[in-house]
Amino acid sequence: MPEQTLNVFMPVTIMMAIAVILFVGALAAARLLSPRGKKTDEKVMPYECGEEPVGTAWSLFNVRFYVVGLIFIIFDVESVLMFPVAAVFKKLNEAGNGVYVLIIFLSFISVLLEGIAYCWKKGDLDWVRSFIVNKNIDK
Amino acid sequence: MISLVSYLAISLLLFFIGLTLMIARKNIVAILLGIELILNAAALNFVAYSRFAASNIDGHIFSLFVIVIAAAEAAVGLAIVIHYFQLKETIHIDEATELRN
Amino acid sequence: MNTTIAEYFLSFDVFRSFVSRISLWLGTDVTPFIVFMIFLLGALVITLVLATVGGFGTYAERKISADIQARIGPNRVGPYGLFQLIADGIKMVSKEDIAPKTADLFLFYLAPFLAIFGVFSTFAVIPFGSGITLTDLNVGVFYLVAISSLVGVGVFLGGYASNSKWSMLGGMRGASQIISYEIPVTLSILAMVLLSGGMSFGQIVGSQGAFPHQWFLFHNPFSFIAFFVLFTGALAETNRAPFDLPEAESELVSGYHTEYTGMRFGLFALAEYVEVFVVSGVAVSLFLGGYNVPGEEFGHSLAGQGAQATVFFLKTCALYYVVIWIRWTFPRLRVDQLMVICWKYLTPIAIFNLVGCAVWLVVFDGKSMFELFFHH
Amino acid sequence: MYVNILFLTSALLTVGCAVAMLIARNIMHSCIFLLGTLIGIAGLYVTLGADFVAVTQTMVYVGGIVILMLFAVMLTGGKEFVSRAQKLLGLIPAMGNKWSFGIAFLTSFVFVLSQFVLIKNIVKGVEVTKEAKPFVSTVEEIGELLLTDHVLAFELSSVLLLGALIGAAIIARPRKERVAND
Repeated sequence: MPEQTLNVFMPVTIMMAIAVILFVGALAAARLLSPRGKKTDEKVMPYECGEEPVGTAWSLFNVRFYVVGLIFIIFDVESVLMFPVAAVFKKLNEAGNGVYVLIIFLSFISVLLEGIAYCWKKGDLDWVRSFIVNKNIDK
Repeated sequence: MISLVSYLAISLLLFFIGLTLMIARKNIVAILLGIELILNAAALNFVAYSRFAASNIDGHIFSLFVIVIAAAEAAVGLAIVIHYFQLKETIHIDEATELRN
Repeated sequence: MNTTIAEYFLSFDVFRSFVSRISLWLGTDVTPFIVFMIFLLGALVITLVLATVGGFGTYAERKISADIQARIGPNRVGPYGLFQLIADGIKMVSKEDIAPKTADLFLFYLAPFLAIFGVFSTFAVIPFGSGITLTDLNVGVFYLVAISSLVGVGVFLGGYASNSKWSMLGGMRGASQIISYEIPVTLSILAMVLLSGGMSFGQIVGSQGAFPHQWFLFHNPFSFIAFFVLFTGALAETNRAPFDLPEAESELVSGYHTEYTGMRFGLFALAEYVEVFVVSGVAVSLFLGGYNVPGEEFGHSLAGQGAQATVFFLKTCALYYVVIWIRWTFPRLRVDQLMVICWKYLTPIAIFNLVGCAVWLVVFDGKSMFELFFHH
Repeated sequence: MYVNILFLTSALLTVGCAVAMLIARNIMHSCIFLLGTLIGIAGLYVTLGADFVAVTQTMVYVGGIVILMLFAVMLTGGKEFVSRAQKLLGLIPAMGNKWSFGIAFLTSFVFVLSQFVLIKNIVKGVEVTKEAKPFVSTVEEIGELLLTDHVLAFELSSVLLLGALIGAAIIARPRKERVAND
């Protein structure tokens, strides 16, 4: 492997800086060129197809969104742990340790599969079953 | 210029802020935010020590598992918060005084 | 083996001697400065090209949809309406910037930034050619997946901060859809990392070839399925039809960017169109041979780089066309179907592919189907 | 040079966002400042040469934990998005008891100080290298370590995550009584 320095990360930083500059620049241009009319009540009202909005939109949401996020984060973390193992899999296979790595990898994935099977069985993956009108929504 | 001490200082500051957040805030979600900060401070320390005071990268593995556990902790902690809110309709920590309903 | 665009240029003797002559003349070593300038110029050029491609995405979308629906489409501004994108840009800039009175202004202003930031940061690792990759990080594809998840936060915040019911619904839907479909996409990418033995784009593209039988798409049956899983997931992650529930026009007005006007809306739209190009590019690099052209010696020269970039752009634009084609062909899904497709079909299939690729790698020693059938 | 700039930017982002998190009045804003802090820490990891940990940090926290926190705030917020208007010195929202913030500040300061003294005495023997090591990508090394030295932790973490998934799903699952109410 050729010797590297941390400079390989420089384009990433430059790209992020460009994103910031682009954002600020575009908004500055818009600020300069765009008309700024009077902010009438109708103009700054949230759009609800012409009706006057009732209450705030920051009401309580159904908990199924959280359950989806929960399943997601567990799978996310497991895939993160699998990335370095997958990256060395081929090398170790060529060195003759393929079966050992495969067994470890498969046992890891089987636990992952248990998780998804559990959620499937309990109906957490269904969207409709857990549909409940939250009684807090009017408050 | 950048030495171990600079990383330890940042980590200490993070730990301090996290602890303050954890003690001062009365919102349970804010307390979980504080815990995340503290875990990050610890993980940063692991990597910093592994860079400056060790010849191997075991510290990276530790911080990897710290991140894993932080994810699991956040998932379960927030689930408890949401469940608690559904029972009591509040997430004020001082009102969470009962173990059972 | 180059890891950055600067190393590619410095691998030419002419350029190196030029740099050393300047260094002698100035009395100091200017190589770090030259490296920085190459990075900066490269980043600017790539940003410009991709932003233009994103702008042309809107034009292509309208033209192709018009073609599919037997209409004419934009034809007023310039020849064939080609300058429509400039006209759109001028319109975006000169519109009034309105925020709802009840909005959370800090988050309202931050949300488009997160979307732009998440998409533009990925440009640093996109492989346009073996030399014209800004940087070929060892964690390349992983970095791309990670940083583009910022878009999900941007979508959620855009919906939340507007304090409008349509936006809120769109934002919640969008965030949960983006994070859900990230799982099958990540698992499919993981299978390709497994087959190529590395996370850097150089490694992944380099272990494929210029001809279809060397592509990972036809490496084994599992990777063939994995491509379709990745493509479907990528459609959903970029909120493209038939997965455009977060901005379903007929249900949610315009979803999470209902309340956004002028340039802020323009930035959201730009991020969305550019992201489609980025995920098409990723699919091309992972499965369709990427920038590979026949002939290794040729590939290293400047002309070869041009050819590689052309090949990459052609494949990506073809995939882009398919994305638009799908949008105007399939009806939109219901939200419950969306979740069922992700968690009950795509994710188990992706895990099956991953296991299949791992077993294939061990059993057949990493050979592809064609090598097994034709090289005995 | 580049490393120094990156370090300074990341450190400023980290600490600045952490402080902003502390004094933000709105819990939603606190979550977003947490995002800034975490990205700053990822930058610090990069300056330490830990590329894989940096990207993992971005992936798990930005894509996962922060979104989960935002969801949780949405699900529990409503009237308590903004803290009550009690503030210390007119600046720092105390969210509840006025004095709790000051006491917390003091307590954590004393705690951190005592820990600092303790650790300083313990870690005297650690040798610290000063010279810059060349950057070597850590991905392969981490992969091999996960398969050899830390294989038990690797396998157990999957079990831990399974436990977390099942436990949290049981806790967070919408209960049946609620269906009957509506």
